[in-house]
Amino acid sequence: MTSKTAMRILTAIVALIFLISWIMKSGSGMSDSAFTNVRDGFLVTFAVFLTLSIFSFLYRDNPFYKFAESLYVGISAGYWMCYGFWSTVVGNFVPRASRSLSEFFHVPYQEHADHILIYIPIIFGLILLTRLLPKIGWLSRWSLAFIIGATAGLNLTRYLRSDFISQVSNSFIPLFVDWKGVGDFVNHISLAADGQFIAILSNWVIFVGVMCGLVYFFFSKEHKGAFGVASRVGIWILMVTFGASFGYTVMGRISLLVGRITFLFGDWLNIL
Amino acid sequence: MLALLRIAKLVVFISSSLFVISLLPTHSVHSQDASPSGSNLGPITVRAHDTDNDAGGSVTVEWDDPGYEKMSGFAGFLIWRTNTLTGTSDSVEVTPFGTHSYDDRSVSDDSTYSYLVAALVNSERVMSAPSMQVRSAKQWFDSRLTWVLILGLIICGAVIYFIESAKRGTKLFLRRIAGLEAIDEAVGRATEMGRPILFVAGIQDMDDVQTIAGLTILGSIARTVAEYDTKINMPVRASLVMTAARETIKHAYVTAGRPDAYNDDMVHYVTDEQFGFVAAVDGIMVRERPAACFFLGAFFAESLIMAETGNSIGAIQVAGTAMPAQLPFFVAACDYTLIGEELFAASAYLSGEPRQLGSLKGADVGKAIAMIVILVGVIATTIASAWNSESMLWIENLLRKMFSTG
Amino acid sequence: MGLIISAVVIGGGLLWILYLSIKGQDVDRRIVYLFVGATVALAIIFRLEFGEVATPIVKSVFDKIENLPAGSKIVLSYDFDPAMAPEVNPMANAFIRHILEKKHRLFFMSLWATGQSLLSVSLNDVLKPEFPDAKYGVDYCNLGYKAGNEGVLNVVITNFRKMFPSDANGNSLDSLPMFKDVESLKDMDLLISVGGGKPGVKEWVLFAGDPGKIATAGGSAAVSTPLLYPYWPRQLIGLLGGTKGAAEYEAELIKTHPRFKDKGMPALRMMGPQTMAHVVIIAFIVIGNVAYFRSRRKGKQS
Amino acid sequence: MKRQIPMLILSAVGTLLVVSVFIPSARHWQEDASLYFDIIAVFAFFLGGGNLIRVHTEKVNRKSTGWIYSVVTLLGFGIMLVTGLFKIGNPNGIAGDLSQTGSYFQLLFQYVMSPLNSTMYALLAFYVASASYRAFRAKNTEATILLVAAFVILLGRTALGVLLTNWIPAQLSVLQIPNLAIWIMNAPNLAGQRAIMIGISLGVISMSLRLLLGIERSYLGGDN
Repeated sequence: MTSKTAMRILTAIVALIFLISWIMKSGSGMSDSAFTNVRDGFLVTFAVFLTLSIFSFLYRDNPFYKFAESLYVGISAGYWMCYGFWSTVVGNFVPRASRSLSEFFHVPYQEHADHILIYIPIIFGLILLTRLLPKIGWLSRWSLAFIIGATAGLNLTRYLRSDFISQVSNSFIPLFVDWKGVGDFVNHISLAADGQFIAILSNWVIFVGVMCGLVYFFFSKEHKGAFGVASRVGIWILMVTFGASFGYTVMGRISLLVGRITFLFGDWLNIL
Repeated sequence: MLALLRIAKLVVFISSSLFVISLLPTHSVHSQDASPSGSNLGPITVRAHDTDNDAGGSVTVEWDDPGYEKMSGFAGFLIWRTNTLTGTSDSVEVTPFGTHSYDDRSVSDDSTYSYLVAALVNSERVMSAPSMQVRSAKQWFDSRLTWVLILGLIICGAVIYFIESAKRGTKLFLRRIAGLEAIDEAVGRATEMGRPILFVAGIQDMDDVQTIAGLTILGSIARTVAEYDTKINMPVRASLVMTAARETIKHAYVTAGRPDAYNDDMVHYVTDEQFGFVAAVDGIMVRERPAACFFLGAFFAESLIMAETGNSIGAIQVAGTAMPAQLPFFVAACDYTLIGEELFAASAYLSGEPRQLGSLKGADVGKAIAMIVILVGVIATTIASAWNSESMLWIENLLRKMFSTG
Repeated sequence: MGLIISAVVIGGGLLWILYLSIKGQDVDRRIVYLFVGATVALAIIFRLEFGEVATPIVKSVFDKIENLPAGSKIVLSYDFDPAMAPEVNPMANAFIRHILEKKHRLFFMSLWATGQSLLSVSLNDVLKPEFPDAKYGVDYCNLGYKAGNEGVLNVVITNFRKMFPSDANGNSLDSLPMFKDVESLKDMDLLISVGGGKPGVKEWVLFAGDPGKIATAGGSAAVSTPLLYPYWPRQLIGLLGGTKGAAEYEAELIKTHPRFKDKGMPALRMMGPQTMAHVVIIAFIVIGNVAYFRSRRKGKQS
Repeated sequence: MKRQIPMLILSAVGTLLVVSVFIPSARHWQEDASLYFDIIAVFAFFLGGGNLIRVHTEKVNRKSTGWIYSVVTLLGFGIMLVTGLFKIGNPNGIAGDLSQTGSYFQLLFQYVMSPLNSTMYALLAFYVASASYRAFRAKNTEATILLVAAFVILLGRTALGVLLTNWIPAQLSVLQIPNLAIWIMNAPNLAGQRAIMIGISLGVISMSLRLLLGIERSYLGGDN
């Protein structure tokens, strides 16, 4: 029995299940018009089919997954292009460019907006399209230059303020928390989670961790001697960070799977 | 003539304030001093000045309330504005309990205004004396960002200084980055096995600096690919990235002397949908079976899907991203991972060009500055809080002011 | 019954894989997928629930409400939107049940516009059916939503009436008996903010709990919980993190107040498959290491 | 000429945007820049969409392997584009909101795109498990630290963690797994995140400067 015939049998079975589920789902439809029931019955069954096709990829690549993948690519590409058209072209450009178009699309025409400036991106957009003509295709580099220049300009100050400056100032932490002298510290010493010792230990670990982490990222200095030790501690701190955040996100991922399986058992087979 | 003008303005001003006062409901006028319900609280004092660090067109009104807002029946503060040139006056805003300042953004820079604030208590108005004349103006520099500018100049200055000094040929030590050395090995392996390499420059568009970092690394890899004549397959999630990537690869093929081997279809647009793109990339992996996979750019939750599928087909995987949340997945699933800053340093490493390597030394100076400042800050904070010394507290507050985002 | 079946199926399978690993064989990734899928499916079908044991960070909030004298005044603020609701709504409902069961006075409010509508859902689905004798204005009241984010807290910490002249239903605060000895937030015994965004638990700590020296507790979505950990235990007496935190509180609630046992504890039900899946992943990590050390030792011997 | 002008545009635009942060009246350039980016991106859609159609139609004409799936992609793309641009079935017609309930666009989104989206997302649960099984092995010190940190946090997320270490006395309560998990998140994890973020910010600054100074030119057809 070649894999070809096996595939055909499998497809037949899937089609059969699809049909049964369609009929069942249409039957149990609540809405009064028969057409909506049948349509919704089909749509729910189709959603289930797509879900199972994606899950089938876990076993191995197969025609069902290829179908689901190519459908997903086509539909989603169309989705985002419509989104781009309605939100950017009609939402942003038309109100600033022409009154008549604004009326046609029932979009509020912006009176005072500086109209000439809106044509800058238009020009760069048109220049970009010159890529389609091989002779002057190199002109499109001007648009790329505009975009890359804008990205570099915007991000330079944004990362300077939001990451560099705020993270440095967040690191100003006291190494001795509510300190009442060594005597008091010694006779209250304990590993209690909310104790003073642990609070102090945490701040020491944060301080040393940030310093060593930064040392690890040094490019132009030999990681040898004390510098090498600090860099080693730095990579260890980074490993704890990666291990901890990996473990922490596992729960979120599983709840996604719980959601899908509840959909399959609950909404489709309603055996829950 | 000038004096005449000034007298005219004065007359206008006096008449307008009289006009304003006469306009108000009569019985409240003489009650300006006598405050309601017998308590003899003093009048509200009002100050108005141009709103600082703005593009003009805004005046900040501040007032001190001797106690009217604590009285039962207090309904709010009425802000009353008089345009001293035109004499027109109108109420601007009623602010609730607890607010003692208001930015009036509906003024124009070329006329002067005077403000009154009235406490509304049981439908009576206790008027304040009119404030000094004020005119709004635009500032050319936002003084709150002075320290941000200074720090920016220091770091950028360091980077530029080392770029220039590298030009003069000073030799530069660079520590080994395993991930970058693995790139040549990975491309070589792909060539031997005659299988393509897969390159994904993140799933963000060209407005993310990590995507640009990915593309600059693509430039170096494409040169090796051009020399070995390996097949490269680059699915992209954004059309702009497609255009820039094609430009990068074409340039690499031209410099490698093989302009004819370049073909636009090496880079192809898939879809803008995050998970649609990942589904397609998985499909490419299991069908084309690339020998090496490169994930260099900004990634989100889908990073692990690609990395695990790539691992399942046995490809060498080099990943790099500056998204802290995704680094754990790449570290777990890929052979080599460029962590955060290493992604941005990669193109300088691979190009080996002195000036680019100089910029890395500049970034190291930035880290040295950060470490010194943190050290001083921590010491100051510790001593200030543990042994509450004034001088240390002053240093700590100075450092916090210097390192505030403004 | 379901527990036994899944224990046998999953447990048995894991032991078999452990046996394979001891022989130094690495298991194919599809087996791992099969186990994860089967575990979650079985846990959902048989509605497995596990006795969650409250961790100190959750227990401290529970004990605080449990040990407060009857009639204490507690604020519960709904600071979230429908997207976060599946994770944090169970916490809010558990708090409502516990506070009213202990006859405390419950003051509802919200810093998010969407919190207002989610609050009214909780009132109808949980408070009214389960506490028919709770009287509005005496046992609980709803101050509704006020715009202004932390600005609201700045005002309310000194004077409630100025920010909330009347409650959500329009009657003035003085007409509500429970408000007679309440001048500001400082008169409250406990502040609880449920949410995960901004304004949220952090703003309640910085603008109300700290300045007013008032005990503050929080409930937050899992993704924003790590950012709040540093406040515990000094500025936050306790914190419920994600579905796990909610499940621990629900388990503690059922243990001390069995009357709520059959009221349907969503978080506990959600934790069933989570715990099972986590156990399987932990098991695979252990097995993975066993396989690794066995193969290394075998490599050394040969 | 081909190379000077793009460099000029890039440095000029970048420098203006850096300066605009410090000049209040120029601050709106920041929003303008991102609006301009969106508009150019819409133009690029033609290139992207065009490429998608060309690649798949070519596959269909040449009947290369898997051409039937290209037909599916083209159909899906066409159907979605038509229903979206003309808002077919949308109760309020052309002025209606794009994803108005009842419109075919919304139906396709709800019954095709979102199940595919959430199922692809759900695959992560399987991949997290297989990655844990394969990656968390005590091969060297770094891998062991990675393993231990993940193990403690994973245990801390289940009741198992509490049961295992409930017996630890209050004096050592930080060693109880739930508290240890919180401590790991509070101290080492926080330190690592901070070091990475400071590093990233300096990486971005040095890279942006290289771009603005024209030292990084590979994408613009420079000759370095």
